[in-house]
Amino acid sequence: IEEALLFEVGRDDVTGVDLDEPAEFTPRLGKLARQQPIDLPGLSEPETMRHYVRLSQKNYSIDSGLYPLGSCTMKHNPRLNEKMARLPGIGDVHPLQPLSTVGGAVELMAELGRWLLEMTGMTSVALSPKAGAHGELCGMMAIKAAIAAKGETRNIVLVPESAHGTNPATAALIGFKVVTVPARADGTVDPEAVKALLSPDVAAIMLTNPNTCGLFERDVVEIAAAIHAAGAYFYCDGANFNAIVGKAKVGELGVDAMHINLHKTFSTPHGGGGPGAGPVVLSERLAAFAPLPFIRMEGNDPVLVESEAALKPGETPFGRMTAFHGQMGMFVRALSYMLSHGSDGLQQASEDAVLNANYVRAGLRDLMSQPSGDRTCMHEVLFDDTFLEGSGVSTLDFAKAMIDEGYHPMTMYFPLVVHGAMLIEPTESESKASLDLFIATLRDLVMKAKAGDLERFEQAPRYAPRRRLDETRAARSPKLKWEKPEPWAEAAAAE
Amino acid sequence: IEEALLFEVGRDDVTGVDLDEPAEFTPRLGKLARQQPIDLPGLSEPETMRHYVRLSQKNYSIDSGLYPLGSCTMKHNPRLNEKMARLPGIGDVHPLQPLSTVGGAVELMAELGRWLLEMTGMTSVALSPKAGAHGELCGMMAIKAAIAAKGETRNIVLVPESAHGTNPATAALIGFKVVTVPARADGTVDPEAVKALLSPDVAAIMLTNPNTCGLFERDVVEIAAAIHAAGAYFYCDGANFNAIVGKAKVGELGVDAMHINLHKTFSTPHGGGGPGAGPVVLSERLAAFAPLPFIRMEGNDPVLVESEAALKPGETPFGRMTAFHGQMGMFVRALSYMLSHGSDGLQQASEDAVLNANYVRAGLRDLMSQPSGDRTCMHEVLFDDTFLEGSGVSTLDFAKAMIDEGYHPMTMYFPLVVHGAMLIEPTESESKASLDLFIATLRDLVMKAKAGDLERFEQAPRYAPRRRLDETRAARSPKLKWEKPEPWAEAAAAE
Amino acid sequence: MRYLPHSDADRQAMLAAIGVGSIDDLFADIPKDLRVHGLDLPRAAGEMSVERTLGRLSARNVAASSVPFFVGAGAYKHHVPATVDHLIQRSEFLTSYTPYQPEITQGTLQVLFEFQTQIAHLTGMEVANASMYDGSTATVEAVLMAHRLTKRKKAVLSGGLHPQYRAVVESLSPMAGDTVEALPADPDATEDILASIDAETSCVVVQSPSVYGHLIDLAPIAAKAHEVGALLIAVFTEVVSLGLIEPPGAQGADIVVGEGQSIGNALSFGGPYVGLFATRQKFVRQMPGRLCGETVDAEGRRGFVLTLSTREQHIRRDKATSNICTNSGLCALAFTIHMTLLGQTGLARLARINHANAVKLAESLSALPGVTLLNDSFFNEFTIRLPGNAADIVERLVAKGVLAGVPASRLEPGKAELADLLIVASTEVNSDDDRAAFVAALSEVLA
Amino acid sequence: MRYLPHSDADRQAMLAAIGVGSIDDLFADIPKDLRVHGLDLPRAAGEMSVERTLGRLSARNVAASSVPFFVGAGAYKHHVPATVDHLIQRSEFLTSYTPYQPEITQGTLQVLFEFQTQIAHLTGMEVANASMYDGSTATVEAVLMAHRLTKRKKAVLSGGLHPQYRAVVESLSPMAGDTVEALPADPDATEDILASIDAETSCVVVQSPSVYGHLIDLAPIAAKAHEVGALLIAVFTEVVSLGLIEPPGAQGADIVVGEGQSIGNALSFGGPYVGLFATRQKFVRQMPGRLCGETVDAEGRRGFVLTLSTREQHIRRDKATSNICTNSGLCALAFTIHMTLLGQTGLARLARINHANAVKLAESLSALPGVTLLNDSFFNEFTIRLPGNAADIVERLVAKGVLAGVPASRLEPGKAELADLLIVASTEVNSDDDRAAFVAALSEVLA
Repeated sequence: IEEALLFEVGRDDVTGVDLDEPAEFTPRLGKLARQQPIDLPGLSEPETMRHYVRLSQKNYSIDSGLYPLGSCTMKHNPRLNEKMARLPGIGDVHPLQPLSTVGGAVELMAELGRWLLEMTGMTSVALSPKAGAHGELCGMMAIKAAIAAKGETRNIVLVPESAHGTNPATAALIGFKVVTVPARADGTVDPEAVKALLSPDVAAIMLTNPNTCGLFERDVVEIAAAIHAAGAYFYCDGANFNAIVGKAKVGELGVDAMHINLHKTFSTPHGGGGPGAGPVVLSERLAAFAPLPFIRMEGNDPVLVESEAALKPGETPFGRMTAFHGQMGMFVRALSYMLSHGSDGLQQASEDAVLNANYVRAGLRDLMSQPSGDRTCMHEVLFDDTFLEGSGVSTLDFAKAMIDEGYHPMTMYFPLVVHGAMLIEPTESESKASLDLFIATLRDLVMKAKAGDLERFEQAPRYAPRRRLDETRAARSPKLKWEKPEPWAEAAAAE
Repeated sequence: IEEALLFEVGRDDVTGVDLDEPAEFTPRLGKLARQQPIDLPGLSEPETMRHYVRLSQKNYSIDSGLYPLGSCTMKHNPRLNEKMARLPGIGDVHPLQPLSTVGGAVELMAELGRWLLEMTGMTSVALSPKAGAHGELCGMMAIKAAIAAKGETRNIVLVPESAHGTNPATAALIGFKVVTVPARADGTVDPEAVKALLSPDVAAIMLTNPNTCGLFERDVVEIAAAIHAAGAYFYCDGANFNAIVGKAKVGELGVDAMHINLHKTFSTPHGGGGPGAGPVVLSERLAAFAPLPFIRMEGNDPVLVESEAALKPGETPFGRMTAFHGQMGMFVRALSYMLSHGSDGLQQASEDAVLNANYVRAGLRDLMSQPSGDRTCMHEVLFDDTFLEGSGVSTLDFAKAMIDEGYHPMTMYFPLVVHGAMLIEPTESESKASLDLFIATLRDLVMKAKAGDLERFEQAPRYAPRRRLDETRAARSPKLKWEKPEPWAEAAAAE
Repeated sequence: MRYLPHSDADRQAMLAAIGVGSIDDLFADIPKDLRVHGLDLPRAAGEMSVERTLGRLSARNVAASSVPFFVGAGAYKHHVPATVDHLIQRSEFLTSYTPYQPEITQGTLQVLFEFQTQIAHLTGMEVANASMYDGSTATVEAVLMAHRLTKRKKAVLSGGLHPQYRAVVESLSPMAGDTVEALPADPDATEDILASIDAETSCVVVQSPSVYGHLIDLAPIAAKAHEVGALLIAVFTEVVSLGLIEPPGAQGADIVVGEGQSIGNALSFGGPYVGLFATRQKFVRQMPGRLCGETVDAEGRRGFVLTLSTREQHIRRDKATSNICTNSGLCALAFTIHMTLLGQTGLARLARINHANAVKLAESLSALPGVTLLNDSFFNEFTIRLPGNAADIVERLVAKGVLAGVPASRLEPGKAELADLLIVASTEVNSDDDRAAFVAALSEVLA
Repeated sequence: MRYLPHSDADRQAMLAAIGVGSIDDLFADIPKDLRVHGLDLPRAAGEMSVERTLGRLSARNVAASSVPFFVGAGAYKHHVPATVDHLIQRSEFLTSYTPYQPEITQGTLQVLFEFQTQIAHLTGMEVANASMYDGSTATVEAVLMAHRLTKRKKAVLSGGLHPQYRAVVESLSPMAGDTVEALPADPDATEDILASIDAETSCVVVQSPSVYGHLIDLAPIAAKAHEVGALLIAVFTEVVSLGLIEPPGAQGADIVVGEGQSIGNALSFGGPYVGLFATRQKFVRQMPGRLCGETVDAEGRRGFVLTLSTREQHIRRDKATSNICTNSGLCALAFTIHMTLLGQTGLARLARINHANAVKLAESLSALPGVTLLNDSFFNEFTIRLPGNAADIVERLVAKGVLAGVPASRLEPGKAELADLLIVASTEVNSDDDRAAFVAALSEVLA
């Protein structure tokens, strides 16, 4: 069933909000009163409801099926957290209310910080970054500020081949030069390769651990030591933190800064692409550079420090990442998730996530190919397209065929170090029954691919709201908003 | 995508609710402590969420499409009403809390009653009936009590052919003998036919107005007068009250009792089959017999009268319909709906409902057949199957074919007085664009039927979660609960 | 008006298509002198305004969650997981119609099938229906069903039956031509109901736990009833009790009815709730209410339909087993989801917590001077005798911020022998602090 | 643990299938001495317990709806229809992933396309992206974009720009090697920004309404900027203002950024909000953030995809236009739904109500002795000079149950000349009673 654009069905004089016109008054708009028409049609409430319900029905979601998205961690989103975010004293509080009226909000931020620091073994936390990439930026800005504070001019950041794209983008954004660290055959980083690149110009390394191949970097301590010995900093991409919560503390691995994707590790909902939240934990070496605002503990009392005027000696924030205090709505969801799990549940969640990934690996290892051989993985398992060789089926085809089986595709062609990569992260939310069905489905697909049932793959998806979309056309002549059809087009359409 | 029964995927030792075991204590269960296993498997929260989300996706709903259900009135359900029903002082209040702690709840009931009485022009209201049929029962019990109070023994209830099945069922339930009033050609009731059946044994007539053919009973006043002259009472089935709110008051038409389906007229959600709420308004002749509990106004103060001990002279309730005070959760939704509409909006809603039905009639009158000719209808339009004659397509086939076009079928084979009846009520919630699409779809189907495209109809639905289901099999050997498969069946299934 | 989609231009175009000049032409059948022009009611209001009006009413009530809360007697304050309330608000459940078109309502139907299975297992019965309005109306329907099955007309009601349930039976059953023998209120659980069962008796209606909280051994009553050809109708108002006490089915009940509000549903000042109704397979065709059954579709796939509708009013009209049309579908859904989350492990634990909390509270309260516990056995509710009028004491406890329970006189007004009795419930929502607050407040009031 | 599906039996079976003896074997890659055994944090808690903990924190804050509320300065208390919050909680929106697989995410994608169209129309610009984190980060991204477009490195910031927005630009932009010239705070709207625009200038950043509420005529600034080859970046923090004032696009802005929280989104103590970002067609390939575009599928049906991703980090890595990965999808959805409900008719009316309420309040407040209104023009927010320290007075008004506004010193601490300024906002949620309470309370405090 097709659903028109709201601009095609809305009418200029319809509104789904009843408001009384204000009594007569003298406007104070000067000469800037609007002259242009707004040109936004409205829908009544029932039309609005149906329009967006029907649109929603064209979406896949975690509540309706498994998302085997390596590195993206689509886990269960408890509705308790939604309820908590809507408590009047949480959702209905203004960031600039007098501080005397928001004691609970500040305490909540302090409590979230306490949990994050205990889980990571770090010294301080910057809560305000709005998303993972924003957290990366925050961490790298802290590093840049720390280097400047020492009077140094280091300008090189080492980034492994397997890194997320945000890592080099972030480094480049604030003027660092990105140098790539080659990967070992299994996708992990060789400390010798790092050491070979170290120089007095190296500011930092940005490393993901567990890495994007689903492996824990066994040599992380050695790498950290080498980085520190060279006077540089160790930035850890925390996208995969969810595999090791309660199992290892990054502070003890030598990390200086790491962002934490609250939507990955602590299950704030993805919402079709955000909002996220990316608090950054900092080691003692960087703690003083945490941006405004931050929470200072004075005895047991948390104090929200909003401005430079309120700083104490030794507090040298590099500035501010955003207006206000960060994603409170996400903080409360994450804290609700943490409180629910507790120390025991958080550890169990990490264990179940790793268990599930390995169970998928065990269920598919005889049919699919693993780039680094059949070894234990962390919370995600990586396959390459060797097993499709000669079948005429590409990784993309294979993934799209999953849609017809009722599954969202896994992460494809990432990490870049692996040919035709397929990265699967089931998360701890999936039951054994769910994984058994998933494995059976993938086994069936693999056999169909090997048997040369090309149509099933090249034509996929066939049972989705849309077949494959023409992305080239979209990019070549971008149509980024609805345009009223020209009269002739209307006429043609009417025929 | 298939969804297993929870009993097939649940496990005995899994629970989705975290509770701490109580500390040691001495039970006080005597010898009645449970010996039997409960035998109910559990699911974790993510499994539960997905199970019910996926089940929901097999349902049609008003939020996803039009329900042309004559006499059943599926209109927009505002989410404001859901929010109001969950206010802590509404949803989280116990029916037996001290009355000093529920002043707002009692005021809410009084306010709802005030609106209902003003809209109907009646004298008193019994709020407690739990659904429309329960309201009918309440009204008829009031009539029976009134007759008994007069020392009479009238035992006949007149019911027109076109009536809802609940009418005769209700009358029979409390010992009345049902006598059918034949319909005129257009489905309306002939006052002469009523008069011919009147006798000292007649207790009441049960009449639906507007009737189930979508027509306003033009002679209602004459019928009422004849009934009253015979010493009997006029029960009006209020299922179609939504057509005349703000246009006519049933009290002025001579009605003595009428239930109001809050879920039809005032949009409390159907919820897949309930809960409903069926307050009954009563004329002065029946007012004193309203059951407990009821609201007595003492000046401006509403008082909840719960028991016979609290009665004042002249209050002669016939008893009690239910424990507690009725469907407060529905009262608040209905009142929220009424307040939102106001007197002007309620009248406009009736007008738009009637406008929409006539618009559908106008759009289909040349292709489909109306049993009483092409005349103005109220809020629903009735077709018969004459137009399908010779096509080999039945009303049922036609309705099932609508499913494949993305629509819920209309009401079929009701009222019984019309052959192959199709009763369409679009409600005021549908936009012109929605109706245009609906009309176009039906026109297309009619033409396909007339063209003899039998497969499209006999095989319908083809694009639903299920094809037609074997209802005979279900009724012949009822399987009303899940049974664990026998070992041999399990073995067979495993093969 | 935000709920009405038409612009004025739309309306004009539609009138033109219909071929009438004005909207009034469509209402021509209503006699002119009876047409209403304007109601004496306020005009349309926006969301903010409605929220203020209803928010003001809400604020005049004391919410159960806001105070130490011990009110029960047929409705219970329990904690409902957020998942439940979220799921029942999904459009596809909330705004769906009765599943008469099974092809596009398999969601609702499968839920009902799961619900029926859960109720059958919980009660220890063979079949359950797809829900009733509530426990009290389910009870009177059970009585009428027993009359149909036994072709007798006398119901015997225990004095432990909730007085408002009794009133419902006493209101309807006699109008249907039947006799009701209701035993006197039985706060001490000492009645001899066996003596009232005779060859005229169609059914015996016994509540356990009784309205005063006593657990009643149903087996001897069932035995006596069966001996004379009568049926035992077992009633419960607290479904959580079934997690810890022997189910009525195992004690010989023929029909089991009860209130399901405790699982999944809000207090909501008395409704909507969800009536539970279970019986033996052989009685199924005399059962009231909707039933969902398993079958197959044209392709042989498992599917569900409403079935045995030849019992129902829309087919049988005046020969139907009941006039019931709607059920409590959405409340049943809430029940099913909450029960699925609990599972037997969670339900048993929940029941143990309830029982433990009630035991602790009963011990503390009955230790107060002048306070006597009437119950030997109970689940999460019990009755105490206070040294004074219970209603007055409850009111004084309100002033201290404690909602202490239901005075027996609220349910049985005008009976002096019950005036000093208080029915007290304690569930998992009561903390140690709540109980301490209650004991302290009562102690002060009685001082 | 309710969120973890496995029973212990499941875990054992899975370990056996994997072929390892224990879960620890799967963590063998973590060096033994670095493995953690237990965190110093509380153990798992049930829903009731979590609700109590967070409910206690919530209760320590004053909710905006619970008092007369006039706090703005970048975030605004508006009424959000219940439909909006319901819809964004639908599983298919809330728990859906970024729409990288367009075949099964057309819902999200069409919403983004509608959102982009709405923002373009509202701002009077040609194209808009699919949202940014918030208004402040959108502003710094606009500055960086201007630098890329002009190949210049100096940004000029108006003294009317929200000080925290300014701080965000001042933090990031210099690290990227650029220069920021920020004019002094401009509470009277008297600054001569034209004088600061020169041939080095990459962009001028002007907020209207300014943080002090003044409406700024952008046309002359645009003219001067364009004359020297610089770009005008127009900023707003109150999107509702666009219902009543001339859009920046019509005044010559090259990039328009702003905060969209007011429509559809809660205050939530500062986040998550939704950044709006619009520009001219010719600049689109230097735009940051996600873009949704229309295309067709293999059967020729209209469909939507994320497009121009060659700008983005996951393709371009260190050559990307921005490091942004997520956007504010769900907040954008809320915005789109609320705006759809409003339509231009509703938005214009909402804006008029806001303006009318602010005008009435400004008139009443400035009539108090010693209180001066600084604004000639304003929308729903203005600045008053008080006869005393504004922060102190606000605190005394808190004691009287009124949240009166934002002292300028909260945003610009340590500047004596701003110490007695108060920024006051009034929206549709303020009733006549609210305003009267504010005026009365202030009058008492000043007496």
